[in-house]
Amino acid sequence: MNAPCETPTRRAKDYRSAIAPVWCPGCGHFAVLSAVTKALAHLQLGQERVAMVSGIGCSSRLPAYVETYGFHGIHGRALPLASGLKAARPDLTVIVTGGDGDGFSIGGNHFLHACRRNMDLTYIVMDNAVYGMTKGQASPTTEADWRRSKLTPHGSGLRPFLPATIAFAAGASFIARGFAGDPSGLTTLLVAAIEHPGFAFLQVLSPCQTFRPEQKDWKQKVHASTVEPASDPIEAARFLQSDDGFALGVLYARRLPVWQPRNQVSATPADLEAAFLR
Amino acid sequence: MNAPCETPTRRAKDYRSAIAPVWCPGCGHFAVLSAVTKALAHLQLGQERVAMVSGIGCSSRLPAYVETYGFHGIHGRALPLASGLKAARPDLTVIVTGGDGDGFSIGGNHFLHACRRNMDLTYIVMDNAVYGMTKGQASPTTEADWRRSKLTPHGSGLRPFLPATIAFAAGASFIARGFAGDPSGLTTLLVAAIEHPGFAFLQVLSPCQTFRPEQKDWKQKVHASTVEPASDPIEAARFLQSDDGFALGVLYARRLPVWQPRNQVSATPADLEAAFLR
Amino acid sequence: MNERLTHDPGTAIAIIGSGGSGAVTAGLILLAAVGHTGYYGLLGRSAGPQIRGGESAAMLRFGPHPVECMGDHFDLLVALDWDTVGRFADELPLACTSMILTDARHDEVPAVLGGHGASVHALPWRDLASTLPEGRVNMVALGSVGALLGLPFEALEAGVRATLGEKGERILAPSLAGVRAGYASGVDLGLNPPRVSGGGAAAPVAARWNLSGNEAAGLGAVRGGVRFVAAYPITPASEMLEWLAPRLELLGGSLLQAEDELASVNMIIGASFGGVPSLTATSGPGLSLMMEGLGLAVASETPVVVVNVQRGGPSTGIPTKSEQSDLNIALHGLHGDAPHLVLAALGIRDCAATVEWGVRLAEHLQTAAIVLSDQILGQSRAIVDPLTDQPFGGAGQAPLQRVIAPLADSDHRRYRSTATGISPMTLPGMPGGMYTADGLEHNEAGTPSSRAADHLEQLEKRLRKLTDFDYGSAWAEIRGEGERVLLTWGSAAGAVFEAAARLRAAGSPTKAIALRLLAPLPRAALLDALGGASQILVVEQNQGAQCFAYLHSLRVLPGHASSYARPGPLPLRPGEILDAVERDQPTREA
Amino acid sequence: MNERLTHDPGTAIAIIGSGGSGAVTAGLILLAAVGHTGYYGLLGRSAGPQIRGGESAAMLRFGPHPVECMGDHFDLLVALDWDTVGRFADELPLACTSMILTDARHDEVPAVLGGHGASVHALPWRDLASTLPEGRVNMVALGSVGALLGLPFEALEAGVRATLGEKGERILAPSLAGVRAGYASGVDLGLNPPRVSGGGAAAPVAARWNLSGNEAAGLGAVRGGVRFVAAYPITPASEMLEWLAPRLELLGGSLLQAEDELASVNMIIGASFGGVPSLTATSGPGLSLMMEGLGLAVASETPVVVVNVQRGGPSTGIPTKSEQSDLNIALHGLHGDAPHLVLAALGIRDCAATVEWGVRLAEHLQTAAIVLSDQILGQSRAIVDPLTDQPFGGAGQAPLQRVIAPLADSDHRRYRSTATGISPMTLPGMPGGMYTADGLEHNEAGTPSSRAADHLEQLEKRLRKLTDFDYGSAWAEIRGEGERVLLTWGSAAGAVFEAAARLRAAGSPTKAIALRLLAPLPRAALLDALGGASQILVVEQNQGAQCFAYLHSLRVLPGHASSYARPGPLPLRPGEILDAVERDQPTREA
Ligand SMILES: Cc1ncc(C[n+]2csc(CCOP(=O)(O)OP(=O)(O)O)c2C)c(N)n1
Ligand SMILES: Cc1ncc(C[n+]2csc(CCOP(=O)(O)OP(=O)(O)O)c2C)c(N)n1
Ligand code: SF4
Ligand code: SF4
Ligand SMILES: [Mg+2]
Ligand SMILES: [Mg+2]
Repeated sequence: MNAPCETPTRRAKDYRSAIAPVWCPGCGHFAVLSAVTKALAHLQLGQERVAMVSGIGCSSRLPAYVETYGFHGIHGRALPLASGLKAARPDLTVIVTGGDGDGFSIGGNHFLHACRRNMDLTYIVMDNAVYGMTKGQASPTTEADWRRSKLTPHGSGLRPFLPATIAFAAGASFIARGFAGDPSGLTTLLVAAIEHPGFAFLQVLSPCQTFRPEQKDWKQKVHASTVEPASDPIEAARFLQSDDGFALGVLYARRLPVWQPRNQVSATPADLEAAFLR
Repeated sequence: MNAPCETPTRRAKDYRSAIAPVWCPGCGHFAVLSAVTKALAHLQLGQERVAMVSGIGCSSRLPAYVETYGFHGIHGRALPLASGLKAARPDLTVIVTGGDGDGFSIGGNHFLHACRRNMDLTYIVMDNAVYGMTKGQASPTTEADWRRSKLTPHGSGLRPFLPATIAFAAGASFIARGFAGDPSGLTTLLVAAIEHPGFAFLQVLSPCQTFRPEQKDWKQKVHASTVEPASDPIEAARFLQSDDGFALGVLYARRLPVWQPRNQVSATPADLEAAFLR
Repeated sequence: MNERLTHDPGTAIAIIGSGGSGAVTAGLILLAAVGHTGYYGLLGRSAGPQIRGGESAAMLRFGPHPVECMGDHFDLLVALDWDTVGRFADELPLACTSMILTDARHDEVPAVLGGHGASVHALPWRDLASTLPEGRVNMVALGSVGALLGLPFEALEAGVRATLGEKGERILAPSLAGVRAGYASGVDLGLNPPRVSGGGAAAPVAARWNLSGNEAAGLGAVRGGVRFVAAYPITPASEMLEWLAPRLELLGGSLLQAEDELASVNMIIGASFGGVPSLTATSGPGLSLMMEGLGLAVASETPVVVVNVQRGGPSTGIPTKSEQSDLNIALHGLHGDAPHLVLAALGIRDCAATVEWGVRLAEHLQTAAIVLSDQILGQSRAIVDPLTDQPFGGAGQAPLQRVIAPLADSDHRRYRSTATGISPMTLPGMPGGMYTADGLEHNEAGTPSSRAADHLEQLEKRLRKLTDFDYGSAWAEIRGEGERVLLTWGSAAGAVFEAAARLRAAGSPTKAIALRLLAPLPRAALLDALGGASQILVVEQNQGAQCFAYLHSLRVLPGHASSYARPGPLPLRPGEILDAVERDQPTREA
Repeated sequence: MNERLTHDPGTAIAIIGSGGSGAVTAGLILLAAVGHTGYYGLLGRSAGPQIRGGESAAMLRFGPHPVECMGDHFDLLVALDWDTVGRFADELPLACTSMILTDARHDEVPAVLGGHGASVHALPWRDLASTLPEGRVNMVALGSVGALLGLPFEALEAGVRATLGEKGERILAPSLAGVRAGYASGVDLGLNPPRVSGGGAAAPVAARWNLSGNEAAGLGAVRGGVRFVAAYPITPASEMLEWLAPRLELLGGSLLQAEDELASVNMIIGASFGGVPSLTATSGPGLSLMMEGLGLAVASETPVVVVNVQRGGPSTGIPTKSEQSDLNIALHGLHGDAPHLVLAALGIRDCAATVEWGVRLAEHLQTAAIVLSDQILGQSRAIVDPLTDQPFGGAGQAPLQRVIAPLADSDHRRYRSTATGISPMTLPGMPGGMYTADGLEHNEAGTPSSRAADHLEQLEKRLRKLTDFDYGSAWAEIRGEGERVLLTWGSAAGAVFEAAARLRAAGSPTKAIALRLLAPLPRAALLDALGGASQILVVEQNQGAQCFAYLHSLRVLPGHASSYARPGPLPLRPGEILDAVERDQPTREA
């Protein structure tokens, strides 16, 4: 089949903007940026039809580095901003990016409700188990006994936040985990997430070179998820109970009703005014 | 064993303040108030050693009706307020009350993090699957197809928030469910929740007479949980997957490390000043 | 005091009862009935914290001219019962000419109401109602009041149908029967009620609207082009949202109930970034939670509108009662230097006009607009003249809307520092217009920058686009002329207009200025309007004299200006403003 | 300009380099070294948005008197490399008398710095460092600068030990070797550097503190009695929290890292309700999120303190740079009528004094206090005199603390309207004192009430307790006398004090007033201090002239007062204030 009019093929680098990242050398977020551009190229999405939305954090700087529309909002509020955009403009591909602090600490409530709402969004959390941008405090995914932040010198003492488990409990319809050290796997997952109709949550293990140098270990720890992407909730619940947090792949995927606005015009404001005449 | 000096026995009505509730006749919250006073009497807690903390909503009015210390705070923030109080005053029994809107919608993030933090608090959510105080909008626990709110005339379309499931995913150490129509069962659960060392979450099905009259059905729907209170996470996860939301009892209870402040004085401000002399 | 009453005071009636007594329903019917008869009218209501079973009261004032505020006292107090009157006795000022109508089987008039010398008349409503199948006391009382006022029965019947029609015949029939019975009994009561001056019908009925301020605000939103709303319920703003939800859908838009106000404000920012004019509505506590988001809208130059329906503050305050105490937060509640728009509706009808204008200004100026309404506007209903097509636009004026960048612009810089300060915008979907909106400081291209020159340029551009814009004459409503000026803002306008009219009628020239646009303040125009005033009194309903202080902060007021500020929850009445004018005089001349 | 320099300008040095070059470390050591020598000093730093690998600069000024601001230009610019200088060239004013020291192997001085006529001197730091094991360029450069300045080597050594001591001998030894090599090379460079006037040591070393404003604020908190802190990290407030976390524990208190600022402010309200003085720290975006909680503290009369370390605004703005643009939100950002305390620290040492005072006032007055600091105070370090025991309390003054109700009070009403407006408080655990704190309006007993009389009584009481309190003389720092007044607030004080001192030294009598207490404004005292001033210039670092407008709002300023307001991110310098004074003169006299 021939395309009616030829559009030039878009390459990954066409999706990269001219702005140089502020990230530290070796930061895992570089791999995520690269995977985003590759996934967009794979899907051949028009640059002007994509919007990248983020909050605040090292990870949240990503939209400026992508040559699409973007919104670098405020800390913790990327999901609502993106939800409003998608509700108003269902025609766009809306991708949300951010960090574990942005998404699970200050933004935790929106995460829960975005999972429930199941709008057709892709949500990438670059999880480094630390607040990078504010120089190394414990985040919700940090181990309870991590003592290198001066704010919590004995460790936070809090049970780590389990992103996949919470997303599942909140009703998310697509849950996946990738690793910045596995760029091609990451690209594949991203493509699947964007293609999923509904809210697709992708946790990316993305080491913080500067404040969590010990995360170099993650290379050894990650492993492919042994199970097929579960679509049965009971099975998924069982799997998540035994999850060590390092299984990579699509962990859960299921088609569920997608929140859609009802954008059909059937009246004018003047029609509404008539009802006041009484 | 004789008490060294006799303290008069406190009765349930001693815990009831003189203020008349603003609740509608028949509101489920009356039963919760009564259960609270009974549980306090059962435990013979000194009135001045108990603090009731709440947010905003019909349910959140409860502290004023209890003759203990209390704080009627702002919408959605009861848990952090109570957490600060408990951190500063570990000697007090701190009981948090509120509604499904207060706790799971605007307050959802604090709910997650309070579960993780596992401070020794009791959290009672009077769940009527509606915003009573603001006259009947859908709450997170409302059925997706409930159409009686003008704000969501086609229903919210959102998957209901599953309080027990979320609490479990977030790491809560005690999860129970009671029913306003079963006052003695409720009192028993409340006593267990208060006695639990750590964060004890008690969901109370508490019908809203005015905006959800159909909740009269709940009397028929509730049933005792058939399983023993699970303390094994795998078992609990399995149980929660099959939960219909109407099983009453302690659903999960486990001893986990409790967040405690380290209140041991070993220096004075002057000692700290000395470190600046350099 | 008597010379003040030369301004037609119309007729003021309070109908009270405990929750469930149907006092408010009776009031709604009466409003519709007077509207049907050709009068203008205003219906306020008072509610307590109870959801059900608390006190309830309907306060109606009607007459041949638009009614913009409650009067100084009620001519008629209709007590369906006395059970909860203690909770709102403050809100029921009576005079010696007032009449109290009560049921013959009721207790005496409670002492809390005492000391005014009003006459008391016991009527057999309850007995009458008991003779009817499903007879209701409120309907019988309504009928007898209608008769006393000299309203035609068809008007009452039309009022019942308009108000209860949706509930079906099973409710309608006994209601009408009750009204009829009361009407019949009332005609020959031999009382001498305060009939409306001028009497009879006044204008063709079809030309009037019957709506609440919250409904009007919703209408203004959609007239302004709003097609996306995200919101979290809160008293007293919820009815605006509930009016909008089904109607936005008919217009091809949508309303999303958010998990909280942090979400709702960010949702509308996202939707507006997508090109759809967007709005949210809230009240004080919710507005507090939106301030960070509004700062983002300002810095990223994304148009959004928040309608803030004020209630008693601070904190949770008095959710069901009115106050004008959120001016400070609306003007100054954003961190950093964050110039934005603040408007205030001057009446129920003006809720529509001002919200529409606010939406259009926000869209055109790419900023956040806060439109202040309040409980007394939002939850009161009025019979008003319909709004014209362009409430504030002259024929020659270009329509106020978003400025979109031409697709051909090869050097598109989203935050270009243009002469007007307005940078043409691109929308997602427009090829070649890609940019990243940002709340971080940035240069013209939108690239984050912490350099002083970029910061200065963007700060000045964001200020300039607001201060250099020509707002025309809609910034205030000005009535009358005189060396004395009563200056006010928002919902206090109604009482101030009436006070000024009464002063003029009494031969004391007085100008009333009600500010609709508060920020940026059209300083030159206001100075001009104030020019040479020998007495200036700034009237508002809050403790802190917030507007008075604000006007001073911009050096608008001369040293002899003074303030009449008093907090809620009682509505401002013209009489107290006249008293304040009198008190002000000697001090100023000393 | 020369006559202005009669005020001892000290010596100003900038050390710059790309991230990782060690510029800031060198600056810290130099500060400690001059402190050891007996000088006062101030060290500012500049950082970009990069976490690592960005630009970095240390700006040091020292001399025989306390150094309270950066000077008009640097005497010495030490460039460890030129890689990132473009990003902060704005922040490096040079004069023709300045010297630029650069490595002999470097490129030419970049053009962005050009046009000042400073002399350039290339030194062989890199070569020297390469001869040493683990030799570091910054240490060698530091040594040569120390020698140039005439600092004793022991002082440098002490500085190295104080700054790097914790890192152990493996770091210490090569660092010292580098400094030593540089020092030896520098002594005979034959240059004529700007040595400190007066020269030599000035005061006994032991009597001084070396601390940052954020550390000082932390100290002030614990001195004021704070034993509970809940907070969420944010630049540039985090270091205050990081200083407090381990130290609160030593004092028997605790710090809780909250999930967000909504949580942190409510946590401290809860802890304070429990009787423990409590505080949080944040910056603009976080403060925005706390406003609803602060309103609750005001309405429920629960003492809490927020230290807001301001950064460039609006929205995310410029997180790493300074500005004084959060005054508006601090004063007016609460919804409803919500009187509270607003204070501002006037310098690094004053961060301790003002936060301590803020805590004590909040406790005593049972309200919320916002203490404003900013990036330039918080993240700069200084050598200062230690704080005395009672920074603002006379011997006769009763200690400011919470007023606790006597246990015996049988008629305890939590919100009793006392003469002072302060209602004695009970704490959980006190038998018979049970009450429910509430943000809903309430009567004296704390029972929710929407009655006008209760609202008025409680509103007035919450205002009265603040306005009737005697704040003594700590409300401002006033220096000098003169018909010209430079009026300022917060961190702008340093530059204003210096500008005023220079004017006085030049024979032009000038008074400087720096406001420490902004709300409630001690109006009478300020009017008194301004009395008869013929020129008043209000100086502040923001776009909107926020303080100037505020002072007008309270009718404190005469018509001829004028404003010098300029946003960040560049620090205010005395010279630009002098220029503004000059520009102001002709206009005023015209
Ligand atoms: C309201 C608010 N609070 C706090 C901050 C400060 N802040 C900026 S980024 C950040 C955390 C970032 O952590 P994360 O989201 O994990 O991103 P990372 O830098 O690790 O990629 C914080 C606390 C802010 N900008 N706004
Ligand atoms: C910040 C803020 N937003 C909204 C509100 C309005 N509001 C008061 S109570 C409530 C919901 C109450 O629902 P729930 O917690 O379920 O309690 P219920 O009344 O059903 O017992 C809302 C939305 C508020 N007080 N504050
Ligand atoms: S601080 Fe950590 S997360 Fe941030 S850019 Fe550096 S390596 Fe990446
Ligand atoms: S509205 Fe519902 S929840 Fe509120 S008091 Fe009435 S019955 Fe109870
Ligand atoms: Mg992170
Ligand atoms: Mg509820």
